[in-house]
Amino acid sequence: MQDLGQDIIKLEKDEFLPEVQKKRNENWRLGQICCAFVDGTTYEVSYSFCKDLEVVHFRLEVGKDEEVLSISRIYDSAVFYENEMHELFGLNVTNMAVDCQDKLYRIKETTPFVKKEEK
Amino acid sequence: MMCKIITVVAFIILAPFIGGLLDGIDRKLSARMQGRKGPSVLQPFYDLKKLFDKQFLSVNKMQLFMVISYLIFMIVTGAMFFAGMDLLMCFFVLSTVVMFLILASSSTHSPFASIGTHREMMQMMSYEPMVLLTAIGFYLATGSFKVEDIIKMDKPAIIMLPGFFLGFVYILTIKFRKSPFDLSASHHAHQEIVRGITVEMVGPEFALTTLAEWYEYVFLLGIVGLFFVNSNPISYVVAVVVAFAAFFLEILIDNTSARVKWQLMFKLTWIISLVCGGVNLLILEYMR
Amino acid sequence: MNSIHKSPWLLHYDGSSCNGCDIEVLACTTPVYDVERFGVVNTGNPMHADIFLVTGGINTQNAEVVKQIYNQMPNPKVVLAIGTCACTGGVFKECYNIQGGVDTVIPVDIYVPGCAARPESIIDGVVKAVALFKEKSKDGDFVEVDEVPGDEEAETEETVAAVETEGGEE
Amino acid sequence: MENLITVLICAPIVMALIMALVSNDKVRGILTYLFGTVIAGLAVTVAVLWFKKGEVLTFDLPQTEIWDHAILVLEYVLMLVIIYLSVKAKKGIISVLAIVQTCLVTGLELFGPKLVIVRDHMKMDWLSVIMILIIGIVGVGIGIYAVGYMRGYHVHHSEVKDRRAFFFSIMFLFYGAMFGLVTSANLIWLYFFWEVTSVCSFLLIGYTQTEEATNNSFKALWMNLLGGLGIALAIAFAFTFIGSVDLYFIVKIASQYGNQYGLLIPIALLGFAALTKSAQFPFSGWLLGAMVAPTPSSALLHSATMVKAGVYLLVRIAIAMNGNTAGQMIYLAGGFTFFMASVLAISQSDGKKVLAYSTISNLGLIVGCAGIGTKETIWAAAFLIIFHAITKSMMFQCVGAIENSTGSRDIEDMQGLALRYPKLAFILMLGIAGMFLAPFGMLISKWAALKAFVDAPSTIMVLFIAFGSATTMFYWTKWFAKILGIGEKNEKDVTEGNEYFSMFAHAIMLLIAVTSLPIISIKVVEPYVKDVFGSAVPAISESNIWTMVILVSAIFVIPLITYGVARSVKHKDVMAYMGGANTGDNKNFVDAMGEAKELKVSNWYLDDWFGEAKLFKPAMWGGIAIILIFLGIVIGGAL
Amino acid sequence: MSKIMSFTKIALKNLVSKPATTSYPFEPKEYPERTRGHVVLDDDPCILCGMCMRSCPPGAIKVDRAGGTWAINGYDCIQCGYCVEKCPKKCLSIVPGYTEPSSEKTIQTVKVEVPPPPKPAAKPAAPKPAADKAPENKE
Amino acid sequence: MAKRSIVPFGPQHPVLPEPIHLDLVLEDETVVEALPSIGYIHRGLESLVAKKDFNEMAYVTERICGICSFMHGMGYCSTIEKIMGLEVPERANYLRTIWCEMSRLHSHLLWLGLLADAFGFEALFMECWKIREKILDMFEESTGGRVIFSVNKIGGVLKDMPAEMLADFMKRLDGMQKELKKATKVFMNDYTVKSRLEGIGILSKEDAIACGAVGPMMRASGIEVDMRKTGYAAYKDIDFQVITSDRCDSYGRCEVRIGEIFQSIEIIRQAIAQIPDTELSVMAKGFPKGEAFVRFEQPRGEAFYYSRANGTKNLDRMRVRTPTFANLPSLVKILQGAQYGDVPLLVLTIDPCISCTER
Ligand code: SF4
Ligand code: SF4
Ligand code: SF4
Ligand code: SF4
Ligand code: SF4
Ligand code: SF4
Ligand code: SF4
Ligand code: SF4
Repeated sequence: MQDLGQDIIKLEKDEFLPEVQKKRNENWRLGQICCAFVDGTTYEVSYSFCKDLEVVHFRLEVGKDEEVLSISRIYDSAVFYENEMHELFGLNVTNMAVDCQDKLYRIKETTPFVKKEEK
Repeated sequence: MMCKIITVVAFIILAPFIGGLLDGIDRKLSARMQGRKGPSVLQPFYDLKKLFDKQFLSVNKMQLFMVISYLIFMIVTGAMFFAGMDLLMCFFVLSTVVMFLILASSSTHSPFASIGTHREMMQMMSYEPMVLLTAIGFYLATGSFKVEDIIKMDKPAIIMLPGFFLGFVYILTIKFRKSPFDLSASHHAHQEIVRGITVEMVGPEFALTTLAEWYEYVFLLGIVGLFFVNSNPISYVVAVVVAFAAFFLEILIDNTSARVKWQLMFKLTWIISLVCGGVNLLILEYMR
Repeated sequence: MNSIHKSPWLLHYDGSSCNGCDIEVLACTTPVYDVERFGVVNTGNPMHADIFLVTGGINTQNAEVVKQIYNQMPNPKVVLAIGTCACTGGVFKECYNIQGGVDTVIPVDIYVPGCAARPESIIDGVVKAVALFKEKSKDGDFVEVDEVPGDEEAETEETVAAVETEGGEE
Repeated sequence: MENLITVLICAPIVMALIMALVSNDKVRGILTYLFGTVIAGLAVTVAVLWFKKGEVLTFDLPQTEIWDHAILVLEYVLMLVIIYLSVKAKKGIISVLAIVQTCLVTGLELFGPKLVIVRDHMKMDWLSVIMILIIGIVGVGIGIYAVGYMRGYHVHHSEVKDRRAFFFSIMFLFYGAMFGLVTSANLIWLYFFWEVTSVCSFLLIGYTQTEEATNNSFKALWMNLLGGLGIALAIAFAFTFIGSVDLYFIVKIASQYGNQYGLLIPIALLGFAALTKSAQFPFSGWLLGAMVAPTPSSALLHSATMVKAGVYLLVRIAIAMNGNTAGQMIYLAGGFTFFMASVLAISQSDGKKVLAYSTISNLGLIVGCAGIGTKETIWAAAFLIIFHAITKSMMFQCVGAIENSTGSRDIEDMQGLALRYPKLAFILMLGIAGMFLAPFGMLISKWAALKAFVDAPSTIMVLFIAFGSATTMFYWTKWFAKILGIGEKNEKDVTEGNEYFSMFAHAIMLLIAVTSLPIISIKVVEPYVKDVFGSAVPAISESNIWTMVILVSAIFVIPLITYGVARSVKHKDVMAYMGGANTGDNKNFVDAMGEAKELKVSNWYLDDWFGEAKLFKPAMWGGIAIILIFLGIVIGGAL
Repeated sequence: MSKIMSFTKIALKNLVSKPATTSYPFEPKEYPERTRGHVVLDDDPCILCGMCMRSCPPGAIKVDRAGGTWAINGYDCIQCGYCVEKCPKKCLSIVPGYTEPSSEKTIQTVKVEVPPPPKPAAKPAAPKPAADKAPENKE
Repeated sequence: MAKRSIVPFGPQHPVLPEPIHLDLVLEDETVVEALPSIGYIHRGLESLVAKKDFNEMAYVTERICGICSFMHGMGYCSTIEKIMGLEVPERANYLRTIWCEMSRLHSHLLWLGLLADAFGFEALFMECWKIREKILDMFEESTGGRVIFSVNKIGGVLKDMPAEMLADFMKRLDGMQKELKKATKVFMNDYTVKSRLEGIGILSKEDAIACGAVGPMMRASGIEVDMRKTGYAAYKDIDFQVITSDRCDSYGRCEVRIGEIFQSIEIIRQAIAQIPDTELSVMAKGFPKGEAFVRFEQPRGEAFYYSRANGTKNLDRMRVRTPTFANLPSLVKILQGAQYGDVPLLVLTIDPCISCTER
């Protein structure tokens, strides 16, 4: 775990799911999941968890062809965020509880946030 | 006989105007109760004319045929009433009338019309007992089901039938499609079933339905008046005044309540029919 | 068609607006603006509507919906594009999922600009729309919109070509 | 007349024997038509001959002695049959009922005191004639329908053993028993025919020999045997206390002396027996269970035979129930059943089951009328019997035909039937309209009943009718609405000509009955009422009846005209409104995944409110309570 | 504590008092001074620098330096006022009064004469019409 | 013998001013399955960061939604302010607070009206919207817009509200409070209204957390979380209690929002009393570089703003997680087993704003 300031905590992929599970056990809410595609190579995925007024952000860095494990089996409400990331960014999220097959927004363009050539 | 024919003809010709005007007054008063200026009282007539002028689209031709039958039988019902015929028969024909409306709407296989249809049936099931009881009440009070005999009594029927009157005014809220029982064909746009039973009625078809509703207004208010009419000519004035008062009350109720769900409507209506109608009925039968 | 003059019933559909224009459309029906003064009824049902108010731009998904509603409305009918988004796509026109204004899918009769369009402006638009009914006849120009009109020129040609024969199964 | 009646009763029985031996399908068909025509002809002849005189006729059959003995023997045969069948099915306990009653009746007959008053065994009056016509025409119609139907049935249901010879045989036997039942004045004879119908219905219900069918048939058997026990007890009572087993005599003195000397007890017991046969709560279960049988048998049980035997008996004894506790028991049971069955019908989607509940409900109304026992109610009851028999028979046949063509009798599968099978849909719609719409016959009769109840006065019955009519309307309307919707055209109609013949014959009969209602009233029903009560008034004024008749024509003419108008109107076809999610036809919409999904529109069944799980038990207990309380009062009052 | 028809008082009060409805369009509406209706150009100070064009979020403004015109599509402008904020010459302002609804999306074009920086203007500029008074309508 | 119907609910449906679609599977009128689908409004405006500079984005974000437009502008500006380390002047903070609360007022009134409309109480809808117009007037007088205000900029606000204006507003709010008391009583006490709200759409405390509910939806399930308590803008100086309800049903949600209406007026009162006299904005120099999360409380609940800047005029990424997006799972939850007649009502009780959900 590496603190990036701004309460953003960088996690390695293997410590990720256990950490999330821990949050769930401690009754934290899932605040949001946000994906950003930076430098044409990596996805930065931020997971925010809230409890009362507190918030922590977990940060995963994912290579553009790598996979991320879904947390939708821990937090049901992650389904919407993860499908959105898949549809708009092309991020490979595996093991989603509900897979909308890129039909969440039903847009014409594929992965508009990541241009074809870049990907 | 002549007199009867004149009344019937007058009903057939005047009822749409009275009904439309009532509708206009309703819209005006509702608007004012909501702090708005509202449309002109003649607005319903403008609407009707417009609807007749519109292009006719149809999902299923069967619907138009049902709608026309609906209108004609509605007129027949009213005419029978104003001709002084048997009240119970009027009510029986009235339910046939509603049947046509239901068939018109259900013939389209449209999801919202379908839910509207079922709610209409539910409404019918809710108010029907009270409607029948009302006719029976008149019979017990006057010894006849015939409207022509009822109006020849020396005393207004209301003296004997206060419970029936209450019950009838109560179900008028359903029949007039007013909140809290405006379930099947919302006169206000923002309803979960869109326009419910009238959702697929386009232009002229919708105009015919509206026209039938106006006839129904007059017929139903006629029954409200019947509680007061007797051999005394002044009673006619009283009847008209009471009919208007009842109409105003319906508008007020409409504007001061939320639309309830059918479950509550059904429960309340049956309970009220049973209490108002049943108790009054019991008393009348014991008085005989 | 002067009868619509006094009884223009409208249908509002929210394309992909930000709600700003929608709530202004709705505000028009509420006490302060009360468009029912002019006989306007907010029907919510395309089959009953004369005027189609569209707010917001057109995106992939709602293009079909807008066309369908338009086709379901009986003639004569007019279309109002309410708000800058509906007129041109507005601030969102460069978004990947916005095709542009309402006129990219159905013919628009009146543009009501503004972000958000003011109730007064919407009232003006409706008044102008009502005036248009005089020119539109009942059966004459029934247009069934199937294809997304391409450029402006093609659009008019296509719509003329798509005039429907009337009369159902006769 | 004596001979004619003998033939009327015996001919079907002989035919039944012949049918049992015919195994060839063609021959059977021809024989059925032939025999059916003969029976119908006989029934009509009897009616016409009787009407020439137009007065009550009491007589004995030729060789009454032989008949008496034969019946005695046959009663034992019947008992043995029941014992054999029930033991075979490991339901031996049921045979106890049969043994007790048979021994009771035969014992009294053989060793009991001598009867004081002995009269003729047979009697014919207007009511008998109505019943004969119903059995002869409606019943035979069903038989003709059955020829085609059973052929189709065995094609679809290859798992069911083909026992058609047996089936037709029982059917003919049924006719004979029914003819006997409605002409007997001697309670013992009546009791015998009654038992025969019970056994016949038991055999018909168990036709398919599936487990369900067997269970249901035994349910029908024990309930009807319980009714038989009621008659047996009534006979025993009449034997020992009144000294007569003449039904008319018992009724007459009971109506004169009321509950003195315990005269009401046989009446109450007969009433109780009738309740079981006409499937009133708590005995409705058997009729519902009877649905497992092939459609013709349901139609037969529901319209012309069986259940009508119950109400027939009630109408017979009605005058003795006017204004006493026996009457109260009957009309409460009837009113309660009318209401509860119509409520329960709402939750049903199986077409036949809806019809079954509707039958129970309508019978409830007739039972209620009989229980009140005034002139007006009897007038209404007579018409209810007529209209119900014709309409129900027609509807059962129609649903059966629909099931053969579409493979389902579920109401939900009848979406758009009017376009798919216009002829069947027409029949069905006519039936439905006939069941509850103004101005058809059932409604006129119901109206008369309502008025009679108000005059009676019986607040509780008025309330039952007012509320029950509302629920009736609900279940019919939704069915009606389903038929008229949009549907796929051009499906294959496998209904055979003979089925259509029977159905259209019924339809025509229904229309004739409705339009000639005033004539029937004057010529048949009013004389009957006058005969029983000494004077007669139709329950609704003649002018109203005529208005109704005019309305009936209107209800056909106006839609015809408007249909013409509607057809000629210029219109444009559009899609139904689906919130902009229509995919281009009226059947699919764009679903949450962006794909086409089929739209489904189903009726409401309100299980949470009116489901069998919720209401059937209470209805049973309600029925039991009414019967126990009032039987107690009647018997207690006499002691 | 449930009541039925508890809205009655308000409804009846509304019924007898004056409705809240404005009389627009029969009487003109008076707008507060801050109302953002539409953008006007005072063409005098404008230097056709194009800053407004570049900053406008929907791209409603077209500045044609060569042609000497400044044009705004009133049907595209979202009245955000960013151009007003960004104009170096403060020659834009946003004033009450919305662009009228119409059946055409007209673009208002204003001819702007910019004195060529190297030499003084050849001709003295005639009095320019204000943008909203005499717009040149172009599709 | 219940039979199923499948009904497409929306996207064009009069009871929902915004397009969403539900596949409803019904038995009679009972919802046995509800599948929501969105995307009818999806524009993809987050991608505009690549085309508009970070200052222009303030105007784009305002138009994420026309209901709490102000808060969107403010939320976005705060992320940039945070990245650039700008100290927003106090007066601007107070003005923002006042406008925020006015937004909440108008939004909650709008919601109350629509709720009334959803349960078929037209007069009550009209009453709420009639009162709401007064706030819109105040908005127009202070910002020049009725629904979109364009007064936020990075580093502060663009327009001031002079003392006389504030005093005048306060007076009007006091008047409004009286009218509101009468109108909201109807929501809380009327028999027919209560029959539509009580016990409808139960979301237990545990479910609320599991579904990630936010805002009044969450507070009506008895969870005391309100981002205003984190003290952004001027909330740090304001004294207020978080309003919650333990009813967990639609009535509770209505109760919470009605409570917040009066609370908003109180907050405005406090803010006007304490507002300091400072500059309205600070200049932002250069281009932002870095990333920031900001959370704040919109009328519909907690919203997240995230910006990632790379030192050019265009941001790398800007993201909004709006409250409705977070409340969708709760909606799916409460729709199960509901009555068809309650569907619009339940959709409304999360106070949906699809426009911001889909962006
Ligand atoms: S439906 Fe909602 S609340 Fe229920 S488990 Fe799923 S996400 Fe959680
Ligand atoms: S024009 Fe403006 S207010 Fe209207 S929808 Fe578009 S962005 Fe929203
Ligand atoms: S300096 Fe530029 S903007 Fe100012 S008046 Fe001269 S030309 Fe116009
Ligand atoms: S209006 Fe201002 S910003 Fe625009 S071109 Fe002229 S001077 Fe430049
Ligand atoms: S001074 Fe301003 S307007 Fe001129 S070029 Fe520079 S940025 Fe553009
Ligand atoms: S106000 Fe905004 S949208 Fe309008 S022209 Fe200026 S910058 Fe462009
Ligand atoms: S936010 Fe959505 S639900 Fe609320 S009023 Fe606007 S469009 Fe309707
Ligand atoms: S939550 Fe909805 S209403 Fe609030 S600002 Fe966002 S978009 Fe607007």
